[in-house]
Amino acid sequence: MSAETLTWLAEKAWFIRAFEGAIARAADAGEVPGLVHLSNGAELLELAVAHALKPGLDQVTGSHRSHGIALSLGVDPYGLACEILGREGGLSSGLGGTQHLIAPESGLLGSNGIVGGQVPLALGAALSAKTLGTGGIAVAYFGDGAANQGAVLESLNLASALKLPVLFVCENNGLGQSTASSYAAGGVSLLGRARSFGLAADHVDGTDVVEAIKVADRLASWVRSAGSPAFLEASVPRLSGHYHGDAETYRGNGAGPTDPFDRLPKLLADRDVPEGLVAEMKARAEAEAERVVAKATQAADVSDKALQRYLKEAGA
Amino acid sequence: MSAETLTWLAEKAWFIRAFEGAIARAADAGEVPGLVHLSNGAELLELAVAHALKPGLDQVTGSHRSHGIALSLGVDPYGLACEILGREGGLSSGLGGTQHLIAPESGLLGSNGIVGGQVPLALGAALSAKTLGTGGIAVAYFGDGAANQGAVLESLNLASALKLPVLFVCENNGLGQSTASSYAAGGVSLLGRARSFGLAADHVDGTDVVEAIKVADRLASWVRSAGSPAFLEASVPRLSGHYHGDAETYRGNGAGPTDPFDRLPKLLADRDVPEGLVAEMKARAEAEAERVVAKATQAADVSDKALQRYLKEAGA
Amino acid sequence: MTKLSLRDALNRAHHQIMSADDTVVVIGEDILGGSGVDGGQELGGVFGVTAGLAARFGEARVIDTPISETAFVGMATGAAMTGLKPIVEVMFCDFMGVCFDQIMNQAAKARFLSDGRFDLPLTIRTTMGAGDGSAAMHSQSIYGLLATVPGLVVACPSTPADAAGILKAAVAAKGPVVLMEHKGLYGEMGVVDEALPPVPLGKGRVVREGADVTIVAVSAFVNRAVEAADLLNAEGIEAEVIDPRTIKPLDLPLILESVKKTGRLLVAAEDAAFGGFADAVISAVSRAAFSDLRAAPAAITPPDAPVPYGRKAEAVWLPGTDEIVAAASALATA
Amino acid sequence: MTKLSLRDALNRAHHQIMSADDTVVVIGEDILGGSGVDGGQELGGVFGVTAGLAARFGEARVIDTPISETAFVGMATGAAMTGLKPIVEVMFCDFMGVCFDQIMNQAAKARFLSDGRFDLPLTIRTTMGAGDGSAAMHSQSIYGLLATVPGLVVACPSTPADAAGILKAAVAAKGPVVLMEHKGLYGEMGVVDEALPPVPLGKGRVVREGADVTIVAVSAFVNRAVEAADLLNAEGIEAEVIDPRTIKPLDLPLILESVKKTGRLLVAAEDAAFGGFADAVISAVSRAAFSDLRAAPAAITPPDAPVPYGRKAEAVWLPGTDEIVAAASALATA
Ligand SMILES: Cc1ncc(C[n+]2csc(CCOP(=O)(O)OP(=O)(O)O)c2C)c(N)n1
Ligand SMILES: Cc1ncc(C[n+]2csc(CCOP(=O)(O)OP(=O)(O)O)c2C)c(N)n1
Ligand SMILES: [Mg+2]
Ligand SMILES: [Mg+2]
Repeated sequence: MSAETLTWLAEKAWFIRAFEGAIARAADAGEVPGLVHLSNGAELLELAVAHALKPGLDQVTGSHRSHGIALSLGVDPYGLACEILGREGGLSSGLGGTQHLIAPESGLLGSNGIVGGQVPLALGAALSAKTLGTGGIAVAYFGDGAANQGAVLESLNLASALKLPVLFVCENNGLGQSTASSYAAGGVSLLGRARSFGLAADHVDGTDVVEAIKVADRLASWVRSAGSPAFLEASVPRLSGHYHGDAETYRGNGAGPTDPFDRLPKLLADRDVPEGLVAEMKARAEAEAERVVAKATQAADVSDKALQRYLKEAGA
Repeated sequence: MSAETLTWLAEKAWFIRAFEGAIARAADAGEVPGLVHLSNGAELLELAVAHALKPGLDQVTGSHRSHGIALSLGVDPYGLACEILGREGGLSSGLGGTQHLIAPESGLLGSNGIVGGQVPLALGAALSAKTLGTGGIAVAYFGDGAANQGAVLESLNLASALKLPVLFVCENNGLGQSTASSYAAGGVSLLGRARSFGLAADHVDGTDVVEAIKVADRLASWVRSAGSPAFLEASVPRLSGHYHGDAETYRGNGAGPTDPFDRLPKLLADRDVPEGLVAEMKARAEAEAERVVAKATQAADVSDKALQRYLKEAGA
Repeated sequence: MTKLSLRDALNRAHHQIMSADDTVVVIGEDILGGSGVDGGQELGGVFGVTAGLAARFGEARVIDTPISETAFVGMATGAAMTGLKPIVEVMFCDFMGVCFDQIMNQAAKARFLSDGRFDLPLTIRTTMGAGDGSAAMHSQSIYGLLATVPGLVVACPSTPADAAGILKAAVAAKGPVVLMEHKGLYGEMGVVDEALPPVPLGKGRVVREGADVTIVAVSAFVNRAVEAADLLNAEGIEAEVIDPRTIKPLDLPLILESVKKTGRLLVAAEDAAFGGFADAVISAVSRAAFSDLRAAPAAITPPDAPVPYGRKAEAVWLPGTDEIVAAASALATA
Repeated sequence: MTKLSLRDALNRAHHQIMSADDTVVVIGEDILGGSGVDGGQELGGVFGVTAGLAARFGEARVIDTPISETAFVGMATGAAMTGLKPIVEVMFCDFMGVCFDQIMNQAAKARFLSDGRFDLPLTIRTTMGAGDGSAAMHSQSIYGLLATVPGLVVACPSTPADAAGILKAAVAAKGPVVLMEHKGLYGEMGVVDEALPPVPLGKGRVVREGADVTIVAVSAFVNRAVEAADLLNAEGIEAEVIDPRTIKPLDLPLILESVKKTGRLLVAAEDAAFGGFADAVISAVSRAAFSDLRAAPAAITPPDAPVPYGRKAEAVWLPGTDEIVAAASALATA
């Protein structure tokens, strides 16, 4: 990985982390209508996947935990923050909220409140790309817990049967809410599942950004060139609770997961980047995230007007 | 396999075939309210599975194509025929019909009009057996087409995760209605799917009754003793159309599937059974099936009274 | 003008729609038929509605699927968000239970959640209806249930022209439309304009005029209501028969206008006895035009029970012309 | 007598039920919590309703599941056919879309299809309700939709005593019962009899008597209706508030009795604007007691739109006490 790529990625990663922190603080301050599910721990993997995609061609669907995915794809942070806060300027004027982020212009077809619900939708984007010959691919993100949901399992098969250009990305953080994946998922590995449906499949340590970039790129390229589906299982830690505010009493007192960001400074140093860059990037990220979320907090809530618009069009 | 077992099985097999023939004729004569899906071709496999089960302990759920399963379990042919004809004396007084056969007293918990719908229900029977410590197991039958349905895929996983004593029996006849399994099912084999969820799995040629008895017995015993799920994929031919009356224009003009019964006479002869037994058994089967279905045809339609009973109890 | 069965009208409309617009694709189980089977002929759907499409438009646009309704209805929904106009078939509406999330939460809510930023030109075709011995899981009519879901348009045409025209309107619509075809009507013949012009969603039709009682009848009940109107005529009662065509949005103005004249409302619908379409119409009229009503409104629906298999039970379960006549004449003289 | 929150009353009822009957098992996602995680504490459900059950009754009877609603709701249904009395939780009713076949076709129809040969003592617990910023897929109230399905009993208690009592009745019932708990009511306090006696299914309750207008209010609307009744009092209007408790079977006699007295009907329900519970009640009353009605019946429901996320939109979407007061007073003076 080049120094440029790494710097781009690190800068974005710190911003995402800072953004989630600012959102969490806004939630604590009562500025967020609903519960938020933070992406902390999955940023590097998501950026690696985004790095493999073609803006304007590819479409991604995500789960309830999609703030980071949105930012990785280049969704405007202010529009995102406003949506999460339910304010004017939000992607959907606050009608959708944190679990229903929609920004197809940036390649985010949608995120979803129903575990697994987003996965069939990605197949649709893949079908469009294939039928219209755009050269695009689709990415369906979901968690280890979602891998036990019928919608996801059927989709693995359908994508294989119809030969759709879709990359499934299973972010395995070992937990679905409070339940361990080791308990909920039968069998030895999720890769085996995917392969049994005829998908090319690979695993990557999502905390290892160098590997993640390589593997994501390889699989996305393969999907694009072969026009067939592939499956990427990425191990990522869930650094925060299931949702922000989750006391996680169900988790033992053992050492928590380590933060993949811990490895970033050394990686950057090895690439011979300017002295002090890390500190600078972090500070920039914090300041910018703080600014964006603060500004969003100042925005008006106009969701009622958006609702009225909808009702008017529906004739309801 | 002993001569006794084989004789028992052959006698039953011919009866099932004859029963389906008589039902088909009744349907042609306008005596059957709905479309029937005949079991022709799967009889030997179903009898092999039934042979491995413990009456009074085990429970089975089946698909839309369950006449043969019912008879293999020892469901009263007259009650079955009356249900299929929608008559008095039917298992459910004609309320359910051909796709909803219920005879838990004989181990048939239910058959189902929704592809795959019966599979989760079998998990429930397994859970009851496990929780109540009855020593029973459950069997979930379904087709190759159903193996692509979320309900089935989730169930494979749930049975594995909860360690439920259930035997999945996938009757692979290569077709789901008019669509080939080779088209609809991604991946190389259904066994691979089952194994990926952590299930013990095996394949058997369902036309080879000697093997079928062995494999069904082995897997059922394993489920019973280990208390864990297993998966049996059985290749069986679909000798008739998807439903009786299906013109099957979607099938090419190649040689149709061969009838597994063709091998029965030689198998019996090898066991040194009395001369003429085969002809005798066939004749008995035909006569008995004809008698049962003819008698059912004479029975009154009292389904309206059954409906009234239901409405009365529901207070509707 | 020409005479066509409802099945053939739908088939012809498919041909016209697909030849006029390359972005229309058809998706479902056995709609091509024989996929993966050597030799053999195109099936064209279990009721023949999609016959000949694959031969003409190719397998890239006529897509057989595994028995995975959640995945393929969701796929159709996602495709509708990204440039295609899919017509997806759920073989029987009874099977919508297995893909109900994709209908209720994904397709129905997508435009709302996007704040109208994308259209969702998705048509979901399905069949419904009792009367042919198909029993509890192949005979339901869940249009009232579907209509409770915000974001769905639900249509239940009763004639060949309306079926074809509504299909066209559905494919051209901005949001998802569920088109429900009664199995008992596929053979129904009717005169149609060759061009099969679109029929606007949300607009009902006065099938027959009358001054004494308004009968709102849905799908297969429309013919029964017309038969009933003939019989009622002999009793000196003039029934006005209204076919709402679209369940939601409901053409309430048309119904209110009729009730203003007749003062009497009877709704005949095959869906739920409790909370179904009949209740929706009776409630809407009672709330909006209470003072126009001169007698208690009435509903003809099956009882609150699953569809039974046996012929006698099914005949009891499914109300017919007689029940409509009896209810209407009681109402007219109340 | 003691004072308990609705959450705690439900939790206590679970403890009593499970200790009285070994065949009762509890099944769902995170209802034990922490399964497969080393160390840590029992979660007892995301709302705490099942807290302490695993510690007391063991993990064989308190079963955490994968996120596979179809498989585990179906498993619970099959278990109810074979000797267990499962209480299965679908975390939010919005998720019923993914397992709707098992609810609509399998659980609901099983007793009918067996001609009553087996009972189905299945309780499906779920949550519902808007008002907490949970948005379009965690806020729905689909009781009207569920009630359209033949074979289901649907209950929506509004007090701790009713919630506990209905849970007991549900577990003892012959057929499947869906128990819908409003998220906004878990903290609601109420006086309960320590024994938490069963509350009969199908029986409503007059919450407050009044002669001028009947307000039928469901779940979280009951409190708002009572508040409204207080405010209406100041205007000289006496509202009778009825909590039907069970959606289906509906206690229609209780409602009719009240309407006979008041001549005026208002229904306040959080489910569908079209074909929902309000329509079912208004239709039933209009049909059965038209001559008792002295004014057009009225409904208070959210509009026909998904639940919005933003606070202002959600506040507009969800009607409150003010809307009830306005509608009731318009009605009383109509
Ligand atoms: C169908 C459905 N079931 C349950 C839920 C509740 N729920 C939301 S997130 C979640 C856990 C998801 O786990 P996983 O897929 O691993 O994603 P993660 O939260 O770990 O990112 C659950 C159970 C839901 N939203 N939808
Ligand atoms: C959910 C659902 N989808 C579709 C159908 C229609 N259908 C009935 S049987 C069948 C084919 C089933 O194929 P398979 O599982 O292989 O069983 P087989 O008929 O070969 O025994 C289909 C598509 C249905 N009943 N339920
Ligand atoms: Mg997870
Ligand atoms: Mg098959």
